[in-house]
Parts: sequence; C-alpha cells; structure tokens
Amino acid sequence: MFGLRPAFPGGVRLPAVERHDSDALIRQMAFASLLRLPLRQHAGAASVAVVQPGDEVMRGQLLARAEADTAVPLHAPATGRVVRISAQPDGDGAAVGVIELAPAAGDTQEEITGRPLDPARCSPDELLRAIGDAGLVGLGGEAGSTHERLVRARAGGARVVVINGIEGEPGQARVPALLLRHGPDVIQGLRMVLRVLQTERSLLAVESHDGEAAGKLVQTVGADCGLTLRVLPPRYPQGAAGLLLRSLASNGADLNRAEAVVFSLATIAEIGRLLSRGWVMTDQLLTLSGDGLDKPGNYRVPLGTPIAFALAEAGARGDVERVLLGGPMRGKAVAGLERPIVKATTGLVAVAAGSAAGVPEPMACIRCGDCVTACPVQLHPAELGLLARRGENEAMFTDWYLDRCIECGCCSYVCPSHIPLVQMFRAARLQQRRLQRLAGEEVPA
Amino acid sequence: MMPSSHLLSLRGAPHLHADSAVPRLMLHSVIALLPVSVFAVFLFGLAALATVAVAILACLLAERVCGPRSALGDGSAILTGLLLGLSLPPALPLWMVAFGAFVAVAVGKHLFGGLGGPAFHPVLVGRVFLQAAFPSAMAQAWVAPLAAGRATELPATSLALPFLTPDAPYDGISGATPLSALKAGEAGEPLLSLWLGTVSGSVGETSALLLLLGGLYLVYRRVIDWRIPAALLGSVALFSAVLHAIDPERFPAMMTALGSGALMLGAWFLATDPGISPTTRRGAWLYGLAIGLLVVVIRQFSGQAEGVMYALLLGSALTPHIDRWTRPKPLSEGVEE
Amino acid sequence: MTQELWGVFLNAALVNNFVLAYFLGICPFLGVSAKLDSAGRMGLAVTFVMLVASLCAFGINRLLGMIGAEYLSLISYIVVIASSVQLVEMFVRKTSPALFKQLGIFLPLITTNCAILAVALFQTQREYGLLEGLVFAFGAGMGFTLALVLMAGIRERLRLVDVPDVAQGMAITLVLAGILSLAFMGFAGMGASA
Amino acid sequence: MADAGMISEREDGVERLRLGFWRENPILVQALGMCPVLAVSNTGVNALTMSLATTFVLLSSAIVISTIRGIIPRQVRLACFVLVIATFVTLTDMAVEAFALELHQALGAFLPLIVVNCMILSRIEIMASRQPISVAALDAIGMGAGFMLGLVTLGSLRELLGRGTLFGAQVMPDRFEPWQVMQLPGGGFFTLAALVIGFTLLDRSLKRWREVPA
Repeated sequence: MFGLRPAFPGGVRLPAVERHDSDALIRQMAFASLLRLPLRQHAGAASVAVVQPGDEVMRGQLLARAEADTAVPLHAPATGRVVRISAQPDGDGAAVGVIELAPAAGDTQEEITGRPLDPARCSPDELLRAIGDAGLVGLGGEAGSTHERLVRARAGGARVVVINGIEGEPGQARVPALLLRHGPDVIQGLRMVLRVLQTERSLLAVESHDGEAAGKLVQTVGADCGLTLRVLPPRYPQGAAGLLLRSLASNGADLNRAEAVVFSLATIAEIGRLLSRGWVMTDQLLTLSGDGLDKPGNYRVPLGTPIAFALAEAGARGDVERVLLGGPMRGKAVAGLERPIVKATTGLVAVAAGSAAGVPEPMACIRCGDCVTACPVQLHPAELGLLARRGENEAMFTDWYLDRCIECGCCSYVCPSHIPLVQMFRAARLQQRRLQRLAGEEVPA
Repeated sequence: MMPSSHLLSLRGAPHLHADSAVPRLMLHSVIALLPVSVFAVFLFGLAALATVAVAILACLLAERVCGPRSALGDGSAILTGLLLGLSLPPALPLWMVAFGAFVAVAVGKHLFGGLGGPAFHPVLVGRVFLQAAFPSAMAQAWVAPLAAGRATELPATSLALPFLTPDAPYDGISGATPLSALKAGEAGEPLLSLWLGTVSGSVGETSALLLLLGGLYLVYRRVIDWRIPAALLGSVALFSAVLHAIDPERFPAMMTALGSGALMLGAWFLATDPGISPTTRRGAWLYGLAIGLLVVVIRQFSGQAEGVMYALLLGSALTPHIDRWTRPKPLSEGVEE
Repeated sequence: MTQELWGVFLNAALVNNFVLAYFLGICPFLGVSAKLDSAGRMGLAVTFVMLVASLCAFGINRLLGMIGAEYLSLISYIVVIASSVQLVEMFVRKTSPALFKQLGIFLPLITTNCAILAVALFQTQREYGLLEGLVFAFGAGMGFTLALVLMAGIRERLRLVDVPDVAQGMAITLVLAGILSLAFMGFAGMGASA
Repeated sequence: MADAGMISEREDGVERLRLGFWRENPILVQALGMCPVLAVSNTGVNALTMSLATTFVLLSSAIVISTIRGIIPRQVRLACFVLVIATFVTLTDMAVEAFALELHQALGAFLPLIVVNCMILSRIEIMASRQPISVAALDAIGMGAGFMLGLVTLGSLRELLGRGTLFGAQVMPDRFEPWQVMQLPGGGFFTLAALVIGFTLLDRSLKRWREVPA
C-alpha cells in the first residue's frame, strides 16, 4: 500500500544495488592455452563443423556453419590450430560436438575482418544477413539466434524496439559498462535493428540505479534516433521480457504489447560493436562476481575459455565452494570447471566457502502464502509444492499451470520453511518434457 | 589457487534466500505477546503465571510425544502453549489447562499432519474443547484483578487433583468478563479500564491495548498479514456501529465492542496463523470480513457472550473456499523470452 | 409470525444442524464430502428432496388423521417419499436434462437417506404446519449443504497433508465433523424457538 | 483363519457370524448405519436399546426376506425390502412405547429412523435376498452383534466420561469432573473417531501377533 506500486504482480525486492565507478570498467581476458568450442552454444540447433583437426585458423574464421534456422555460425575466437573435434557431454548430459582450439603463442593475433556496415547506407536485408553471419545470439539469457528473432519480429509486425537494460541477476554490472563504455555501439546497434524492422520507435528501460548512466547516454547520443528512456523501480525479475512490458505499461509507457519486441541491451550493443567494425562474435562480456574473487568485475572473455581459467584471471581464491553460471537467482551450479564460457553464458559467480551459511533443512509448508504473493506469473507455488511432494505431477500441469513457470526462483527465495520449490518444479518440468519426448517418439512407430 | 572440481557444491538455484524462517516467525510472535503476558502476571499474579507455564510445558510434552523430534526446535509448541494459556480463565484447574494443551497439540495439530497441516488453529481446538467439556469451570474460574496476595498464592481451584472437581468453589466474580456482564444486562466497565485491561477476564485477554501493540509489532516485523486484523476489526467496528445505531439500548457501542481482549488476541494472533488463513491478499480481506461479521452475529444474536472463538473456527472452515474463489489467475502472455 | 419462521429456519440450519447436531445424513456426509463439486450438488439435491418430503408428510398426516390410521405413517412416508422422488426425477429428466445431469445420480441415493425421513418425522413430532414444515425442511437442507460444503473444502485441502495413516479416511473426517460441531455451538441460542 | 475379505460359496454361516462381529464390523470398518443411531449413543442404555432394536429388525427382516426371496420380482425388490423393514420397525416402535415409555421418549424420532439404516438394507440386499435362511439369519446376528459392539462401546465411553456413570451406575470417583463434551454431538464424533483409530490399531497388532508364529 505504501511505496511504489509494483509494476507487475509479485516479484521480490532484493537488496538495493549500489553502483560504483569500477562497474563501468571492462577488462580484456587473455587466451587460455586451450579453448573448447561446443557446436551448440545457445538455445537452438547445433551448427556443423567446417574445419578438420590440424587446421590452422585465424581469429574470426568460420569454424562451423549454421544449417538449421535456429542455428548460428561459429567463428574462431583466436588464431591458432584445431587440435581435436570430439563429442562430449554438455551441461544437460546430451552429447554435443566440441572443437578444441589451441591459440597461437604470443600476441601475434591476426584477424579476419569483414566490411564495416553503416545502418544509413545498407538495406535491411543486408543488415539482417550480416547479423546472421556474425553468429549473434540473444545475450540477455534467452540465447536464441538473433537473426531468427529479427526475422520473426519483422514478420510479426513489430513496431517498437524495447531495449531491456535491466540486469537479469543480482550482482551483475553489465548494464553500466555497456551504457558508459559502449554508448556509441548501443546507438549503432539500435539504428541497425530499427532499420531491419523498418520502424522508428524505440525505448530504453533501466532500473533506477542505472537511471543516471542511461540518462547521459540518451541525452548525448540517443536523442537523434528517437530513443526514449524509462526508469523503473527495481524489482526482481523485471528483466523477464513479458514482465518488463507489463512494468512499462503500468509505468505510463505508451506501448502496445503485441507490437513491441524486446532485445537486451547487451545484444543491441554487440550488434553495433561487431557490425560497424566488420567483426563476428568471438567473445562475451561477462560480470564475474562473488566473494570468492579478488578481482571481480566486467571482463571480455574469449568464447571457449574454461571456467577455471576465467576464475583464475579474476583472482579466484582457494576457498571457492560453489561456482554459478549466470547469477545467484537462476544460475546453475557447475560441476566441472573445465567447462567453457559459451555464447549463452551471462555471468559467473564464485561463492566462497562459509559465506552462505549452511542451507537450512526444509521444514513443512505452513501455507503462509508468501510464495503466492511473490510469484510474478501468479501461480500457486505452495499448492504446487505440496503436489510435487506427493508426486502428483500431472495435476501440477493440468490444474495449476506449471507450464507457465518462468523458474525465476522467487518462491524459493521467500519461503520461510526453506522448501526448494523452484527446484522441485524444475525437476517436474524436466520429467514432463522427457515423457513428452518419449510419447513423441512412440507415435511414428 | 583454484578449487578442485570435486569439492564444488551443486545445489539448484536460487542461491540466495530472504531473511525469513519459521522459527524466527514464532520468536517474533512470542515477543509480541510478552507485554500482555507480563501485564497478566501483574494483574492476576501467580495464577496467570502458573496457567501459562503449565500450558507451555504441556504443549512441549505433547509435541515431544506426538511429533518428530526435530519439530521441538521450531518454537511452534511454545507459541501454541502461550496462546492457549493466555486465552484461559486464570483460576482454571491446572489439570484442565494441561488437558486442553494436550488436545490442542495431539488432536488439533498432529492428527492433521503437524506443522502446516491443521485446518483449524490448534489453540482454538484446545480452547473450544475445554469450553465444551468443562463449561462451568470455564465460565466461573475467574480471579478479581489486582487481588491482594496474588503474588504469593494460587487460587484454591487451580490445584484441583487431575480429573476431579476442585474442593473450593470457583470465585465466580459476577459477570466475569465485561462482555458477559453486558450480555447479562449489568452495567459495563468504563471504556478506559476495558482498553487498559484492569478488568477480570482470561489471563491474557484483558488489555486490548497491549494486544493491539503486540499485533502492530508483528505487522512491523512482517510476520503477519495486516489485512486480516484490519478487515476483521473493521468489520466488527462497522457491524457493531450499525447495530448500535439501530438500538443503542440493546447493542453496545463500537469502542466497547472492539475493546475485548479476546477479539484482539483472536484478530492479531490467531486469525493470522498462516495455516488457517487464505493465501492471497484478496482472500485475507474476505476472511477478516467474514470472521468479523460472525463475531458480531454470535455475540449479539446467540446465547454466547463472546463469539471470537467460534467465529475463528468457522472462518478457518471457510478458508479453503475463499482460497478457491480468490485463486490468482496465472499470466499467460509472453512472459518468457 | 415471520420471527417464528426465522427461528425455525435458523434452528434447523445452524443451531441444530442435521449433520453436526443430530448425526443425520452421516453416510452421504462421509461419502460425498471428499470433493467440493459433488458436495454442493448433493446438498442441493437433498434440500430439494427434503422439501418434497415435507410436503408429502404433511399430506399423509392429514389423510391418516382422517381415517385414524396413524400407525401406518412410517410405512406411508417411506413409500410416498420414494415414489414422489421417482416422479420428480422423471419430470426433471424430461423438462431439464441439464439439471437432471447435475442431480440425477444423487436422487435415488437420497431417498433412503435418513435425513429425509427425519424431516418428515420431526415435523410430525413438533406439529409444524404446512409453511413451518417447508421452512424447516429448507433450513435443514441448507444446514446439510453448509456442513457438507465446509467439510468438502477442508477435506480437499487435507488431501495434501500428512495425516497419520491410522487416522486417514473415516477417523479424520469424524474429528473434523466433531470440531465443526463444536464450532456450530457458537450459534446455540440463536432463533427464539430453539 | 480363512481369507476373510471374500464371500465364497463354501463359506458357512458361522464364518459370517465372525465376519460381522469383527473384520466387517458395520460401524468401525464399514461406517454403515451410523446415522440414526449415533444421536442416541450418549448413554450405554440408549445405545444398547438402539442396537437391540436394530438387531431385532435386521434379524426378522432377514428371515422374512430370505423366506420369500424366490417370489420377489427383481425390479421392485428394494420397495419390498423397505416395506418389510418398515413393518418391523413400526412393531418395535410400538413395543418399546408400550413397555418402556421413558426410553421411548429418550429415543424420540430416532427409533423409527431405523427404517433407513443403510446397514440393514445392505445386509438384506447382499445376504438375505440371496442366501438360505440359516446363513441369512447368522449373518444378521453377526452383523447385529458387531453393530452392538461398536455402538455399546461408544455409548458406554460417552456415558462414562460424560457423566461418570456406566449404564446408570456411578463408577467414577465422587468428585470426578464430567467431560460434558462427551454428551454433546461433538464428543460423539470424537469418541467414534477414537474408536475407529483404536480398532484399526488393535486389529493391526492382532494380525501381527497371529503372523509371528506362522
């Protein structure tokens, strides 16, 4: 009742974010001795390798071709030699092809560059093709092919480009770095996307702690391309596209949800940065955070860098107990530190032992309803949790809409009984998908 | 120095947790009840202390017997005992107190699967059982407030042997609680002493003001949903004001109706129990409203002087239905991406 | 007059609730209260049959009184109520298939429900007139529905709770009924003619 | 001990006697026929009268129905059962009124309500209308005894705790504080629940005890 009106139902107010000057800093990370490049690094089909073991490749050279619509091409992040191509398990246990590349010693990194593009002089189709060729994927966490995304948006008649400048996870600081260090790239990328979609309306949404930086950008360079700014009160998980649109609508933005298409700030900036220089995607801007690091901050990390190497570069201490891909709310704890940084990686957190006091044992659900209030999709996590405990998975989907869960973790975050709600839901959904896949396989036979 | 992979911990996300935990909620509730408990001991002396202590001990014992060992630590048994003790007449034979506590925990809580399971508040189950089992004791075991010698001796009735009628008669102050005096047509207590609580009544149901303060503390600590007491007290105020306007002779004024300790205890500490109240905010309003209406109806139109206990039980029976009506509709459109 | 009728209604519905105070209709109460949908429908069907029963009993009492054969009353109630319910069922099936679908399954079950016969017996014993009898039957039906629906809500919730296995099913339902019964004691004294 | 849950042709009447008393106890296991009798289970005497009356009605109806089972048309069998039962109930009602007026007043309208006791109807439908008289009668006696076991235990408990007496005689100490809730409907529900739980536990431990030597 008192204070800001929530812009979407539920969500949680995480500890307030404070920005420092160091947040805008971006450090370049060195090459590891071996880069491991999976042929599928994003949400989509795998690409097909076009190199052989033993091939010498140059930075930016095509390593794998995209054949399916949802696939993206893969380029060499460094000049060096292809050591090996083998099938290896990815994070979910499925086998995927991996190209192992040994970067050449020394600083002699030759590079293939293409033609720099200027949005004012290129046709929309030319830009679209270039975006596809650069191997870009969504960098806000969704990690689908950006090319495919734009094709669909164009077909769907998108009229407004919404730039999602909201950090997906607490502890990340990509937004200030992009706003302050990559302002021109953001504007270039926006121009290109606007040109592809043949529209002129755009909007940048940030949370209040980034309002100042965003204001500067819009004032200095954004005005001439019609970019307007919306500063929203912070609330997790406002970064989820659907919730962001709700938030914008209830904060007075003149927005027709059906006409809006949301791109993360990181994606827009990367489009501008790569295409205006004729580059392709070979590295990834990440916030490395957590109390297990001596030098946390933003790093530009070459694709394929092993997590262990990245952590060491950021000054990981010996007492790191848990490493998260992504962030603390949705991030997956990694089992093996030799796994590489890929295009879908959005952040890396190293948690020192003892910092998060031992996880309390879950207690019985007291039906307080905190999770119901917190759920941004307005599900009923308490009821779902009780059903999950009984193994009544079917009812979770048919009666209680588990398929709409966005796995943001708000329910688990607020639960005073420490019930691993979202963890249970994830398991139930995984099982559901497996069953569907099984059923799907049996139909043709 | 890098950690080796096999030492990594692999919990699922989220890796953050809000600063809330069930034992903490229980602790705050106990803290919120301290002022009124201390005041009760001041008012009724040893009788109040013994009643509350026996209720808590009996609840802990019952919890130990019926529940899993780990459940002793969550503090819910202590809170149950404290609330039950506060809701009983001070001179009630102590064996009845223990009996009620046992019913509350064994039947009211563990028969329904323990913490989070009960469809009715265990305290209310114990209280309503005692009320039905020993109506004369529950209606007469009162102690006059601020009686001389209260600090050193227990009322004779308190020490009755288990399952036997006490030797001494109950003090049976005429009218006992202010509301039953009103119902019987006697002159009511002055409004001020009603709110301050220098009146006869159950151990912890005398001072509406202290209970109100305790409730506000819980709201401040975000332990309870403020909507429930707000709706409950609001609807009691509204309906009793309307009735008073219709017939001032027969129906008490609004402030008198609100100044009942039982109402305050019920509204802030019992109705708000998460297990028996609706999960949604809209539901909380409806729930409070329904209980308030029931309180006024039972007080004014049935044979009972105080209807809070019955209204709360009936209200929690409504909870599943309220939850059903106010169930949130999941968002459907494009949340993902 | 109105006040008296209110008294009869409140008494039948709340104060002396058929299920919670008289243990009448326990079988359907235990059997049908597990699901909310069927509980509501069952309650409405019972209310309806109770009204029919009240009407029949009034007629039978008049008739048997005239020929001085009161000892036949019990047999007549049973037969007449059962057959009129049958008739009504056929009528409803013809005129409103939707309503029949809602109530249909329950109607034959209800005929041998003791709560129905009790309406006829109580109304005779208390010497209610036609209007009083109908109000009484309606109150009893509403009270039955209320108890059934409240119970169903709680039981649906308890489905997901770890009730000790010896208490599952009948025992926990009886305990719930006991607590509800005590809660309904709050209404004692309501309605003047109680 | 034979597998008790099944009704097979070999089964004799004696077996039925045991089943009705314990394993298929109408009150504690099947939850049948409770409606018209629970209300008068507040004292041992009331419970005993009620269960005797019910057993009498069940037994006599079972004998009659079993005798005429060959000539009852299937379509109207339920109506015939009810007619027979109602006749015996009316007889019982009149008899009690004649010999024990006080008791008759205590039982009120609940005596005639035996007509709709679902236990009676179900026994008639399952056993009496299909079995020879001897089996039907023994089954009726067994069920009646089981019914009495449940009901009289219930009534005695409620009387003992609610009044301190047993069949009217004072058994509890003088100063015993009666639990008045036991005389209320709520107490009836609680006591029955406790009996059901107690019965289940007892039955389980009996089974375990029997299985150990085998």
